[in-house]
Amino acid sequence: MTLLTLLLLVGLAVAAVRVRDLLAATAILGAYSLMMAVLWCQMNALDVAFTEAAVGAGISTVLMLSALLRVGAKEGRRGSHILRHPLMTMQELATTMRRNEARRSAWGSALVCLLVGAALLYGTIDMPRVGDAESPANTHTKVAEHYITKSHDEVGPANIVTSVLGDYRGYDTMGETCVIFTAALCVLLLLRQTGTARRRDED
Amino acid sequence: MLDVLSHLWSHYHYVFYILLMLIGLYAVLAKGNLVKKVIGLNVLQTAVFLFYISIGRKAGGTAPVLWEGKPETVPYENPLPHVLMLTAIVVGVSITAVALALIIRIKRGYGTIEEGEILALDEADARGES
Amino acid sequence: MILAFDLLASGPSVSIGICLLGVLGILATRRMPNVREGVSLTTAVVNFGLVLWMYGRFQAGETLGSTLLEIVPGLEIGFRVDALGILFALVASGLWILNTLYSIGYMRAHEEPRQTRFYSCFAIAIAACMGAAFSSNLFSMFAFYELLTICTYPLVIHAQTDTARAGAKRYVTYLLGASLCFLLPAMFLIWQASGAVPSLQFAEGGLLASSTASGFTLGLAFLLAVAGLAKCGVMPLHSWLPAAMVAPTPVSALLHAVAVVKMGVFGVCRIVFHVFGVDLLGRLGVADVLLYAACFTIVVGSLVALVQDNLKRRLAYSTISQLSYILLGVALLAPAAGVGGVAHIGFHAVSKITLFFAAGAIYVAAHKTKVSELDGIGRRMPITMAAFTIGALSMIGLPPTAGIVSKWWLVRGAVEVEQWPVLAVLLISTLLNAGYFLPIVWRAFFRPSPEGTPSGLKEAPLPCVIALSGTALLTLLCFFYPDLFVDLAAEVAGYEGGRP
Amino acid sequence: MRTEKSPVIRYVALRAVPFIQLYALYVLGHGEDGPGGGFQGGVIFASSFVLMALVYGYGTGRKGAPEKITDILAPAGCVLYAGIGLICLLMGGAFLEYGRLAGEGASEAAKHSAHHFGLIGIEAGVMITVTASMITLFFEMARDAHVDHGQDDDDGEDDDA
Amino acid sequence: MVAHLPVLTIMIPLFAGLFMPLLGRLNRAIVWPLAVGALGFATFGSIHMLVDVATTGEAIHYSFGGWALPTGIGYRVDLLNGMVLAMIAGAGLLTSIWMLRPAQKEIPDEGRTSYYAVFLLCCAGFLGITITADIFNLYVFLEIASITSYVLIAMGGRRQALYAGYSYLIVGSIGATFILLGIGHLYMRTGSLGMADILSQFQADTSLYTLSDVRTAFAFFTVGLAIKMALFPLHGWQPSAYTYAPSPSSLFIASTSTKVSAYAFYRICFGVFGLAFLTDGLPEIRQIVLVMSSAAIVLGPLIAIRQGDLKRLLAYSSVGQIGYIMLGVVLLNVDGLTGGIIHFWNHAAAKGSLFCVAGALVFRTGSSRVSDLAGMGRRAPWTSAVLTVAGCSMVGVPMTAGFLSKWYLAAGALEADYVFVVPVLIASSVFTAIYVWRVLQLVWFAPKDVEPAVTSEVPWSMRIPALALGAACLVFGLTPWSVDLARSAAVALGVGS
Repeated sequence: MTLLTLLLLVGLAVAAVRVRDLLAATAILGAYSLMMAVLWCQMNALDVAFTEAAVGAGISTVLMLSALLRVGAKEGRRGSHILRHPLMTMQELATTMRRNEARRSAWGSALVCLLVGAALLYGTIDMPRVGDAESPANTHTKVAEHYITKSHDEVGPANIVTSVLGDYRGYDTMGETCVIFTAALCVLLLLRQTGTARRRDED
Repeated sequence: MLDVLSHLWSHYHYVFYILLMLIGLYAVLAKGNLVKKVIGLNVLQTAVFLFYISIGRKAGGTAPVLWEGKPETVPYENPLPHVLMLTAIVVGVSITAVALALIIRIKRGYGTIEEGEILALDEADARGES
Repeated sequence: MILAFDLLASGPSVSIGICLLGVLGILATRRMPNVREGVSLTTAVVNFGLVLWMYGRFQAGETLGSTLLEIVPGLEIGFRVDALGILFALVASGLWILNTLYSIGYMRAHEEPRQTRFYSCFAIAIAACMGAAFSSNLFSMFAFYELLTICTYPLVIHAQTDTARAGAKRYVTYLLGASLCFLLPAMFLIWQASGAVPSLQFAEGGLLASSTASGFTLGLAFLLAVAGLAKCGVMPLHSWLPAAMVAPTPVSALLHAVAVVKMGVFGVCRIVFHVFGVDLLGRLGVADVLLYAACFTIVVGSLVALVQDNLKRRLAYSTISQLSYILLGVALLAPAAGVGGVAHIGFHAVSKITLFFAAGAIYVAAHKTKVSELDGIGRRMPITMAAFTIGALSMIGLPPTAGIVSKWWLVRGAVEVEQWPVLAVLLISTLLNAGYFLPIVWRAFFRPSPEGTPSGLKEAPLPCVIALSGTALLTLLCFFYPDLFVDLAAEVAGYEGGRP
Repeated sequence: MRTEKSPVIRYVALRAVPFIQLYALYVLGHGEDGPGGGFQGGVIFASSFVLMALVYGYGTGRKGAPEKITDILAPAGCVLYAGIGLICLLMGGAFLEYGRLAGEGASEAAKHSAHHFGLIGIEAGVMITVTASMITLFFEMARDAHVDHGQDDDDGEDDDA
Repeated sequence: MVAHLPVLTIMIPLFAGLFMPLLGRLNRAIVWPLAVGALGFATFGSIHMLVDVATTGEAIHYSFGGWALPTGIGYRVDLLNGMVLAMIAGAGLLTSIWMLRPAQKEIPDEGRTSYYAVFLLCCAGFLGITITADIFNLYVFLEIASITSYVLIAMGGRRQALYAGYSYLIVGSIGATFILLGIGHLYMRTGSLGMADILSQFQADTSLYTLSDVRTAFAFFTVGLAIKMALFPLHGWQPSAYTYAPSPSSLFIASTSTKVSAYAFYRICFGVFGLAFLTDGLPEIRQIVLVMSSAAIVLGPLIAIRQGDLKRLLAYSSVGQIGYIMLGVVLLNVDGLTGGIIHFWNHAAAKGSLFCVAGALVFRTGSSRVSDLAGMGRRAPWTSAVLTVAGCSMVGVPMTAGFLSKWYLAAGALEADYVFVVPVLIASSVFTAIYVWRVLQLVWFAPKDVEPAVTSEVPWSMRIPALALGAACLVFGLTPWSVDLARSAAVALGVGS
């Protein structure tokens, strides 16, 4: 069952990346997130599922759609330049751009992805199996074990995730709250402006 | 060969997270459209979530909510990865929001959200100055 | 009592402090040229007085100096007065007085701009010389060595014309480049090789005398250090010196005949005597490289000087050649030759500054810069040309001038270690020196003036004349009373034999 | 966003908003015993305003959650969270040591309820910040979208030409 | 309250950042004093802790919510991160003083309050990364710092700033995701997120080092942090980011941001994986980082020579300077580490001064072209003096701070038998000398007919921080205490002498 969901996820991810219409891609991404939420349910991560559904499939999609309304929803055929050679001057850059840039960046990116993938696959060699109750992560007496066995007495809530989130690791959660506030502040700073800044942009 | 296959099968969660991650990474690196990169970034991040949640799985475990009974008797899932991923999801949406805001401003400033065109405009600017 | 004690410990620091105070005074009085130059002159005199006092104390056997600042263990700014240092300090601070006098005449006659910058940089340069002279370790010497390069840069670029910029660029590229690429790594290697507790302190007989580092490391360090001290003008790192001749003549005179280049050879002496030690260098055999380079420079420098028509350039190449006498004396690793080399620091200084003063005086009074224009100038400027002649004789090494004294010691040293090729080099160079100096004298006194030149005396401004007569007189005095320098040099070189 | 929505949608949306908000509060409170909590509650609460904006237009939606209020609430939630931590600190405990809210030397039971109180407090802080931030994010993104969109059409024509 | 200094040092700037949008709404005049006050407190707190640690010789621990580590989250201040904390807080304080006037000029009125708030949150983020003893907490604060950095950069006046901010966002997020992956791998293997706990597990059983997931974790930490610290060849985002950012942002980010990531790498190496991982576990990683940092050290200044924009020039020089800090890690002896650690301060002082000067140039002329520096020496002698001192420090002139870093790095390199590092350092000094000299000659010896573009000295609010940073270049170069601190920190990391 999980396998099926995972396969579906890969399909949706590929589709989201490949579709040229950005509105469609966003919609697919929303579906992908929803499917993710389903997967989290199957993996007994109810809180994560809830959040993923609300954020990934909900707010994130809405934000993307409203941004797309402002920037246009068509993707061009030009390639990326993120992997440009560090020493390359602007001029050389311009010539490469004219020459088959899309294909070039695709090959470069594929190479990087292969390297990363190989490193990650190498990393799985000695990994404990998924679902191994005896894995170090699940048996650490001061961390996972402690949360499961003691949280009810020490903190109270039946939902262990809430105990850990709000109390044992409450400081992280405060940081997380600050992150979301920071994002709001940053977006405000970038988008809420009167005429002067806008005119400057459009020069 | 058989070893490799059986290893991949037994770790198939990890294989899938790597696959998803590479799809996302590829989109971020290879796509020239700024929004597409953000989509790629989202896929990339969710792939990492999958990795984390997989770490905390216990075969036959139940959700880490004390409904089923005493923790000594019921195999509750490891709650820590869930907590970490809640934080990571929030971080993810924050980054998405900031990226989108930047894209909106870039569109306003450059009139395009294609990386190649932006760089060409920058280059023209640089030439105009010198 | 307390004051005297303090002054003993901090004499060198006070000397630097006086020069820097002078800078402040010059800056403060920049709107009053007379006061400014008075401050300059006073600073020079007070400083020389202090150096003389330190010389007296040193001769009386007292130890002067202290550690001013320890940055980290092993790297410190510290001072100590020893024979080599006091010799260099005496030369630099003494000639600074005459030079200041000369500058006043020269700069006024020329109505040069930016005189405040000129005088203050000059004072900083002397402070750097004092600092380097009295440094008790390689690190402080390096720091003041660099300071000298940096603070003389504004003097070289003084005119700020394109030629001046080009000359200054070459000047700074060579000097900073060499010290960054060679001297700094050399210092680092020496630090590493100096033992379990790294140190850069100069020591009698050599800091590295008991080093356990490999011969390769030590040899490399020595060669890097010598190459890094590019101020000594050894070929092939010499071309900054002619380039720096774009500076006003007082700068060329004091800095490029005395302070800067002497700082270079002074550094080499330090490296040879107090870092590596004669014994160690004898074992390593790397001093020969320096010896060959010095011989090459002596001959080639003189040959190049022979064909220069520009007077200052001819003097510059002569300097390059003469500096290598000092290097040669040191590199022979024979005590007698060492005496000659070290003493030549002082003797060459007084003679060469005379020559530059004369060249500047000719430029100020007659606006002539080329040798070929000097016909009959001796009749119009007899004092200047008489002084020039004395300087030239000293360069060649003829009595009754200073040059012969050091040359005699060099010959003695070369005979002692049976280096016959070196003797030949000395002979050839004497002939060459005569070849490019005597024609000038002959032209000045025995060729008729070109037609159209007004007759009658026309000397340079009085301060210039006083200065150049003074240095010429010193050149003669050094022949009759050479002991001041020779004694100090003998102490440096560890010479214990008899005197002539 | 420019077209008029059908009356059915308008009717349903309007009636749904209070229920969504109520549900959000339920999710917040439920966080102790089951999945849910401040974050999810905040997102759901914010979505009610998003719904209003989608159905009734930008202005109407924004009227329900004016800039002035969200701008103040967004940092206020964080301040509430960190403030609780600071109060614990002032009571003599470590930062965020909820047990201290009951005072020094309190009984186990009192400490337990202090934990409970602290958790509710911080969850409320999270919810306030998340609600206000999400509303801000959405409305800033969607602000005068039609203006920019119009400009976009012009660019499109340029490309064709 | 002293016991709570670790948390207060972070929380006060954070609180100020949270309150600023509220207070700034009431009265805009309060914004600047609030920022200066909050960062002043952070500076006081971090220096107090550093002195405390240095005198007692013991690290300060703090655990949140009263939960012992690794059950809860905690802070730990030792000499190494005490120094980095002081650097961040000090740079933040000076930047906040400095930015009064440039912010008025470069940031639109309506956004200025938020800009200050974002700046404070960024400071808090960097401080949080540095002080934490929990690797996931590190990630959370890393994201606070990153998101704010992206926007601080994008606030530049030109549209290029937006694209620079976006590029940094994309690349930085990839880096952060890699770091998150590294954390995940570590968590899977050890079951813990507390740095000390993970370290003790590794130390108890060094056979863990041979496991593929541990190695992968380290690789991803390395690559992720290398992106964040702009280590060659992953520095692509940095030049444009520094160039187009508004002056206050570039000043703060240039003097702290990349170094915080470099510090994180130190912490990962010594506080999480343990020394033995670099020597026995995966020695190859040492070679790789060595090559990368050597390349950075040489190529950064080399590219900088060709730049015509002062900020871009300084950005490339930063690429080189971060190489020095990373070199310190891989040398793995006391001298090398001393050089690396002392360079946190030395480079912050030098690069801070230089960006103050670049900011002054922008403040007076509106652009940062190198050619506009011509003749500045006459009109703005203080600023030019700061430029001179900091330039000398970059070259490594003796008696300035930069010299000591290079000296110790070279000593460490010889000790570790990486002889080739010495010529690398020399080459980099030479290249640095070339561009510094080019700039200084323009400033002091411009041709007479050039009319200086900088017509007068900058206001005192900008001059004082610049002078303080310039003075720091000299003080760190002349006094032994900063080196002593760094040496004790290096010894405390447990490397053999």
